[in-house]
Amino acid sequence: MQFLPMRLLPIDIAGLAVLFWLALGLLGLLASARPAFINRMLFPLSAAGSLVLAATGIAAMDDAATVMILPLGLPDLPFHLRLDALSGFFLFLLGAAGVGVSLYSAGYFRDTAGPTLGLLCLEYHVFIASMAVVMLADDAYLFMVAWETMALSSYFLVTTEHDQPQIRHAGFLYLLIAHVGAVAILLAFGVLQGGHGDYSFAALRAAHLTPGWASAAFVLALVGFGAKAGILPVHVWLPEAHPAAPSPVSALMSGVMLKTAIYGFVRVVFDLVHQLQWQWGVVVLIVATLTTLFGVLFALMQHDLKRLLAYHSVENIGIILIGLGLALIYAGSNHPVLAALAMIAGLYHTLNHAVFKGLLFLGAGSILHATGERDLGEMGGLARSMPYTAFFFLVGALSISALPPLNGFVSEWLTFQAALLSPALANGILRSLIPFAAAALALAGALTGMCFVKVYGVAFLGAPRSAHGLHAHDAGFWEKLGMGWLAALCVALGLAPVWLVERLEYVTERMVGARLGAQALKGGWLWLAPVAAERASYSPVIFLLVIAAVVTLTFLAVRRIYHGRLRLADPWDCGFPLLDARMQDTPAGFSQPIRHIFAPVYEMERHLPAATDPDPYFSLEIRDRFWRWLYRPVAAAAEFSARQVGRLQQGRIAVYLLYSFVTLLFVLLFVR
Amino acid sequence: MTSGIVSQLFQSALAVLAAPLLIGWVNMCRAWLQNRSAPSLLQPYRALHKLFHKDAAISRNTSWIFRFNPYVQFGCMWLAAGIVPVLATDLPLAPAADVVALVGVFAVARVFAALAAMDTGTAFGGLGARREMFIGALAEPAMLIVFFNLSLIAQSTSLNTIVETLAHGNFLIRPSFAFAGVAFYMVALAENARVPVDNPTTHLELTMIHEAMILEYSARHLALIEWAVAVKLVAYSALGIALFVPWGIAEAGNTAALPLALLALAGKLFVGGAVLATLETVLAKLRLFRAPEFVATAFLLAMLGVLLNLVLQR
Amino acid sequence: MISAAWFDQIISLLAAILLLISFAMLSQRRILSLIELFAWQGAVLSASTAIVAYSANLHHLYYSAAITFALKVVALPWLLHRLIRRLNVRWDVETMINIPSTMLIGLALVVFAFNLAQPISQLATGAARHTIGIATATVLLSFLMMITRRKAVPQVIGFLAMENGLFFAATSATHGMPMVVELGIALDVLVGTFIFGIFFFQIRETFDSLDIRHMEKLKER
Amino acid sequence: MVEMLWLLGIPLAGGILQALAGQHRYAAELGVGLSFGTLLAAAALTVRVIADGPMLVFGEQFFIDPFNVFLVALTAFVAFTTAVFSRPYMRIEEHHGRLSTGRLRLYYSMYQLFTFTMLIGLTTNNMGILWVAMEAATLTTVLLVSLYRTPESLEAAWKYFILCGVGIAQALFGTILLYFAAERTLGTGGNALLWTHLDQSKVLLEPTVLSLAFVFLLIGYGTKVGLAPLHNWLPDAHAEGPTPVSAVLSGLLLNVALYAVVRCKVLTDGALGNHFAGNLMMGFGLLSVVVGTFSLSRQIDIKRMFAYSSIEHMGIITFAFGMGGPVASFAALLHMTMHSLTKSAIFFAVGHAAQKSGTQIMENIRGLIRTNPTVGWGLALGTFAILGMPPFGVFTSEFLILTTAMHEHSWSTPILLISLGIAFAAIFGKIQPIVFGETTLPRLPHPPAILPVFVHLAMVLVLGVYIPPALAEWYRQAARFIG
Repeated sequence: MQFLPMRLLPIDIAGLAVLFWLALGLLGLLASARPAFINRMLFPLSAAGSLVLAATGIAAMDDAATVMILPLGLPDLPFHLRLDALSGFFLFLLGAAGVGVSLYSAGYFRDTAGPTLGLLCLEYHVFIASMAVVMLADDAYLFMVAWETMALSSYFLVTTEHDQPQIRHAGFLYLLIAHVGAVAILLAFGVLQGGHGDYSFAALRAAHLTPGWASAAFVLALVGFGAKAGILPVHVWLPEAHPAAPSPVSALMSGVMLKTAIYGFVRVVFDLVHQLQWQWGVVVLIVATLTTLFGVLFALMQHDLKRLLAYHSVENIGIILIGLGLALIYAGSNHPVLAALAMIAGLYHTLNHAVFKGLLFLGAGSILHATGERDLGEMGGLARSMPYTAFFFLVGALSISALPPLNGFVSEWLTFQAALLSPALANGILRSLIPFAAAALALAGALTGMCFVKVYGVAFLGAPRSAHGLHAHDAGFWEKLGMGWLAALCVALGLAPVWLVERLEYVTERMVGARLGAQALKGGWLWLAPVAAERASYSPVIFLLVIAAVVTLTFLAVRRIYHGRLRLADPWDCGFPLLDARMQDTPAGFSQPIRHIFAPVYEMERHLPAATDPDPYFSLEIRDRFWRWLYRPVAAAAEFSARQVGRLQQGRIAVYLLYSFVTLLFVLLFVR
Repeated sequence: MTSGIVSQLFQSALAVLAAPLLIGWVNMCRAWLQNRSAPSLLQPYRALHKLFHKDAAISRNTSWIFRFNPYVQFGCMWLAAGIVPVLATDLPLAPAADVVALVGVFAVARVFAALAAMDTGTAFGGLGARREMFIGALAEPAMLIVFFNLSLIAQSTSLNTIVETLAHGNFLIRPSFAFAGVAFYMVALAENARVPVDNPTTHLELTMIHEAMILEYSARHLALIEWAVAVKLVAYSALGIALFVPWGIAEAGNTAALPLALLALAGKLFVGGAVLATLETVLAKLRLFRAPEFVATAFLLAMLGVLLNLVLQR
Repeated sequence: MISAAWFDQIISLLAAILLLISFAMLSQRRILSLIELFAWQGAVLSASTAIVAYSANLHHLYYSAAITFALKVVALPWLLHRLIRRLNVRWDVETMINIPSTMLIGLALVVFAFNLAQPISQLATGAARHTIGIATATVLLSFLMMITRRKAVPQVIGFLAMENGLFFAATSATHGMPMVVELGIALDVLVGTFIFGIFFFQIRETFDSLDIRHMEKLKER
Repeated sequence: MVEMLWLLGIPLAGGILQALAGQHRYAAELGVGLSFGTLLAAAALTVRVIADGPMLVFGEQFFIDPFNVFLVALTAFVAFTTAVFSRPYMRIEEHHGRLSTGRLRLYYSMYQLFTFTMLIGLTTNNMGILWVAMEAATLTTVLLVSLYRTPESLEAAWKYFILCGVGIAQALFGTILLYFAAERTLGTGGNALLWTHLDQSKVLLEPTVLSLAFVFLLIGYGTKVGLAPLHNWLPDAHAEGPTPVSAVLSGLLLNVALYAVVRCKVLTDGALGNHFAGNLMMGFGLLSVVVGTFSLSRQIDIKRMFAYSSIEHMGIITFAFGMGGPVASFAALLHMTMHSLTKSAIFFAVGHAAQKSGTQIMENIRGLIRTNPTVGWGLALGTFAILGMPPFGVFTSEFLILTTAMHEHSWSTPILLISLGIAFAAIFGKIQPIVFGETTLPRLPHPPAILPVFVHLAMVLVLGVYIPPALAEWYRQAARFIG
C-alpha cells in the first residue's frame, strides 16, 4: 500500500471514495445552473474516484479483511463495513467499469439541460456510491439499505425521460420486481438471523441452520438476487428498463448493478449460509442454462439495439450462474478445488461482462446520440462516419462473442474447463447433467457470435439505411476516452488472465475453502492452466502474437511478391445494376433462420401481406412467453382478489355493522 | 524442445503449402467419379497465382474490415493448422490453444468472414453472412461437444495430450467414440462448406452460402480466401485424422519418426480426399432448411456420445 | 331490613324486564314506540342502579341513578321526540330481515350470551350471577337491532340501548364504575346525542330523508 | 406536573378560544401558536420523563412512562405540523368557496379539542378515562370529517360515527369486564381502573374474564385502529374529510387507538401468561394487511388509496405488537412513529396536489413534478418512504418486523411478501403517473406550505440511517415494558 499516504486502510479509502462520490453528487445538484461545470469537472473527478476504488479493491484482495464500524444504523446494530477479497474484487469491477462510464458521461450529457443534469448527477453518484456500499456492507441492515437505495436511485435514472409512458412503464416494472426481490432477500436474512436481533454478517455466518432452513435461505436468496440479476422467469424488467435509461446508466445497470446481485448471491449463499448442498447447484445450473439460452434466443430477435443488449445481459447472467452453479455442485459434493475453478470462471465472467457490456452500451449510446436511432433497421454504414465508435464497438462485440484472444473467451473457456471436470462426481445423473449445461453454453456462445455479426454488420457496415446515418458524427473526446478505457480492459483481461485468476484464488479460498490445484498456474503469467498444464492450457498472448505475426507475414509477403494495387468500384452483386441500401439484409431477416429453427420458443404475431394488398407490409412481433405464462395470470389473480376484497366495502352500513357483529361473535366463540 | 520447434515449423509450412494440393486431389477424384476428365493436381496453385497477379477491385461501401478479412482468414487457418498435431505430438504452439481455443479460432474466422460479407452492403453479402452464421452457430457447439467427448476420455482438453492418449495410450475403442467420429465428420462437412450443406462449386443464389459471402472479393483478397479455405480443409482433415485415426503419429521428442509420420499422413489424406469426393458425388445437397437438421443431428450424436461416455464410465 | 337475597331477586326481575324491553325494541316498528321503550329501559336501569346503591350502600350509585334517570328517561327521549316531530319521521320503519326471523336470531343470541357469561357468572356473587348474562344479551340484541334498521333514528336508539345494556352490566356486576368515569361516559353520551341530532338535520337537508339507504354511495366499484 | 397542566390546558383552552374567536382573520395563526405551545409543553414533559423516569401526576390520575410520552411527543409534533400545513390549505379552501368562515371556526376549535382528547387518552392512567377520551376523540373528528357538508362527507361521517360508536361501546363492555376482574383483587373504587395498579397485580387477575375483556377491548379499540374487518369507516372518513383531518386521523388517531389496545394487551398477557392476546392481534394484523393491500389497486381517489395504506400499516404494527418480544415491539413502536410522520407528510402533499388540480381523482392529477416540483418530489419521496424503500425509516421497522417474523412465525411471511408486493405495485403504479408525465394546471392563490412535508420526510430519512441513542433507549424501554 505504498502508493497511498497516511497509511490508510483499504476500507478507509473505499469509504472515502464513497463519500467523495456523494459529495460530487450533491455538488452537482447545487451546480444545476452550470452544466459545463458538471460535465467537465464532476464526472471526470468521479472517474478518478472510480480509479482509486478499483485500485483499492484489487489491492485489498490479497490482504486480510479490513473492517470499519460507523456509528449509524440501528441502535444495536451500527453499520458494519468490511473489505475482503470478494468485496475487493467487486469493488474493482465497479471501479473499472465506473472509470469508463464516468469519463463517457462527461461528454455524453453535454446537451442536457441544467436542472435535469444536476439531478441526474446526484442520482448517478448516489447510484454508484450505493453499489459500493452494497459490496462493502457487513451487516444485513446496511446491505439492504444500500441495496434498495441502489434500486431507487437507478429507478430515478431510468425514468429521466419520464414524460414518455413506456419509460414510466419500464421504471414501474423495474422497481416493482426489484422491490419484491428485495423483500425476498430480506426474508433470507430473516432465516439466517438467530433471533437475537443481531444482523451483522459475522452473526449470520455463525448461525446453525437445519438443512431445510438453509435451503429456504438459499431459495429466497436465489429468487431475491435473481430478480435483480434477471434470471428466468423474473427477467422481464431488464429488456424494458435498460433501453429506457440514458446510455451511460444502462451501461452501469447492466455492467455493474446486475453484478451486485451476483455479489449478493455469492456472499449470502457461499459465505453466510455456507452449508452448501449440491442440490442447490442443480437448481442454479438448470435455471442458469435456461436463462442463457432464453436470453440469447430473444436477443437475436431484437431490432432495438439497447433491448438486444439487455437480452444479452440475461444470457450472460445465465453464463455466470452456470459457473456458480457448478461451484455449488462441486462444493456440495466435497470437491472444493473443482468448486474453486468453477467459481473463478463465474466471477471472471462477471468482470468480463461488466467491461464488455458497459462498452457496448456506451457504443449504443454514441449511436443514439449521433443518429437519434435505437432501431437497427434504420442504421447502416456507421463505421465510416464514426470510426472510433465502430472500432470500440467491434472490440466489445468480439469480446461478448467469446472470441479469442479477448476477455469473453477466457471466462467461457474456464467455465468449460470446470464443466469438463464433472467425471469427478459420484452421482451419475449429475455427471450427465453438466454436459447439457456445457452444450447450452456452447450454443449460446455461437448464437451470440451470430447476433453480434448481425448488430455490427447492420449498424456499422454496408450502406446507410436511412438519412440519419449520413449525418452521423463520431463520439466526442470524453466518450472516446471512456469507450477506449473499457476496450483496453477487454483486451487486457483477455491477455492477462493469470493475473486476475491468481487474485480470484483469494476469494475462493474464503468462499469454498480451496485454491486451484497444486499443479495449476505453474507456467507463470503467460500460461493459463487452471488444473495442470497437461490437462488444459491457454496462452492468449502467444495466441495473439502468432496470429498477428502470421497476418503481418502474409500481408508483407503478398505485397512483396505481388503488388498492392487497388481500385474502388461499385459493388458487383452478381451484376445487379439497381442496388440500393434497402436491399441489404434487415435485422429481422438476418435472424430469420433462427426464428425458423427455434419457432416453438417464441410467441409470434405475423402479418403477411396478401397479393392484393394495396399497401403490402410485412410485420412481425415477438413476445416473451413469460408474460402469458406468468405475469398476466399473476396480475389477473391479483386483480381478481382485489375485486373480491373490494366487495367487503360495498357501502351499506348495516353490512359493516354485521361484519363487526360477526367478528365479535366469532372471536368470542374462539375464546370459549 | 528443438525437435518440437522443428516439427512445429515443418508442420505449419507443410499444411499451408500443401493445402491446395488436397483441394486439387479432391477435385480430381470428383471429376473422375463424375466421368469428367480431371484438371491437373496443381490447378489450384495456378488459380491462386493468377488471382494474386490481378488488380483488386473493391466496393465503395466497404470499410477496413473488408480488406482486413482475407488476412484474418488466412492467419486463423494457418494457426489452426499449426496447432493440430498431425505429425508429432510435441508441438510447442499447441499449449497456447487447446481444443476450445481451436474452435474459437474457427469462430473468429467465421465472424470476420460474415462481417466482411455484410460490409459490402449488397443483398447477397447479407444473405451469405446470415446463412454462414446460422449454420456455424449450430455446428460450433456440435464441434465443441465432440471435443468434450474426447476430452473426457483423455481427461484433458489439450490437443497434444488427447492425441497422445488416443495414439499411444492403452486405449480401448468405446461406443462414444463412434458417435463422436460420425458427428465430427458431419460437422466438418458443414464447416467446410461441402455437400450436403453447401456446394463449393455452385453460385446458385438460392443455395449458396460460403460463395455468397465472397462474391465481392477479387484478386489477391480472393486468392487468400481461397487458400484459407484450402488450409481449413487441411486443418479439419488433420484434426479428424489426429483424433480418430492417429496411428503413426510421432511421439514427443522422436524426430526420427517424423518421416514415417509424414508418409502416414499423406496416405491418410489421400484416402480422406477420395472419400470426401465420393461422398460429395453420392450425396445431394440439402435444402437450406434441412441443413440445420443435419447439423442438429451431429449435435445430438455428439451429445449422445458424451452421455454414453459418462454413463458407462463407472 | 330486607334481606340481600330479596334485593337480588328484585334485580334479577329488573334484569328480566330489561331483556324483555330489548326484545320489544327489536320487534317494534314504530319510532315513537321505540323511544317510549327506550325511556322505559332507562327507567328500569335507573331503578336497578338505585336498588344496588341502596343494597350495597354505595352513595355514588345514587348519583349514577339520578344521572341515568335525568339523561335516559327525561332528556334523551325528550330530545328524540322533539327531533322526530321537527323532522316529521314518525312513519313505520321496515327492517332488513322480517321480525320473526330477527326474534329467532335474538333468541340464539341470548343463549350465546348466557353461555358466554357463564364462566364470569361463576365468579360473581349474588344478583350479578344472572345479570351479567342478561347485560351481555342486551348489548348483543341492541347490536342486532342496529344492524336490522334502515332508518337513522332507530339506529341511534339501538346505539343508546346498547349503552344502557353496558350501564346495566356496570352497575349490576361491578356496582358501578368509578364516578369520574361515569360522569365522562354520561357527558359523551349527551354530546353524542346532540351530534346525532345535528346529523339528523343535516342528513335530512341533504338527502331529503332519514333513510340510510341513501347513504350507500361510498363503496368500491 | 406543570408541564402536564400546560400540555392539557393549552389545547382545551385553545378549543374554547377558537370556538369563540375562530372566525377571526388570524384564527389559523392562533391555531398554529396553540399547537406550538402544546408541542413545547410536550417537549418539556418529554425531557422531564427522560430525566426522571416514569411519573404519576394529579393523584395517580395521569401516568407518563416511556411508552406514552413518545406518543405524546409524536402527537404534539404532528398536530403542530398539521396546523402549519392547514393554515394555507384551509385558506385556499375558503378561497375556493368550499368552506365558510363559520365552518372554519368549527374546524379550528375542534382541531384543538381533538388534540386535547388524544393527549388525555395518551396520558391518563385510568382505563375508564381512556375510554371516555377515545369516545370524545370520535365525537370531535366526526364533526371534522363532515366539515364540507357534502352528501359524501355526511355519509362518511355518519358511518364513522355509527361504526366507531358501536365499536367503542364494545370497548366499554371490555372495560367493565376488566373492572369486574380488577375489583376482585384491587377492591372497589377508583383505584381498580388505574393502569399502574392493574399492571402491578396483573398476574392475579382472573384469566377467563380478562380473555373475554380483551376480546371486547380489541374489537372495540380495533375498530378505531382500522383493523379488518372492522375497518370500513376508515377509507370513507379519510377520503371525504378535509386533508389536514385525514393527516391527523391516519397519523395520530389510529396510533392512539392502537396504544389503547397495547395497554390492554400488556394486562392480558400478564393475567393469562400465554400468547392468546398476541395471537389474536397477529391474526387481525395479518388480515388487515391483506385487506388493505388488496383494496389498494382498485382505488381511483388518491386519499382513499392512502387510507387503505394506513389500514395496511396499522395491520403491520398490530402484527408486530402481536408477535411481541423486544425486537418486534421495538420495531412496532418505530413503525408507529415512521408511519405517522410519513403518512401525514403524504397527506400534506396529496392535499396540495388535489387542491391544485381541483380533484382527488388520480387520473386527473398528472405531472406534478413539472408544475410544482416541491409537491411532486414530496409526494414521490413520501410514497417511496411509505412503500418501505430505504433509506427511509419505514424500511427500518419493516426490516425488523419481517426478519423477526421469518424467524418466529415463518408461516406468515408468504402472506406479508405477497401483500407488500401487491401494495407496492398498486400504490407505485398509481402515484408514478401523478408525479411524472405532462400536465397543464393553474397556479394556486396561496403558496403551499410544503415545509412540513419535507421536515417529516427528513426526519424519516434520518431515522432510517441513524436512531439517536436517547431515542433508541426510549423505544427500548417502552418495548421492554410492552413485552
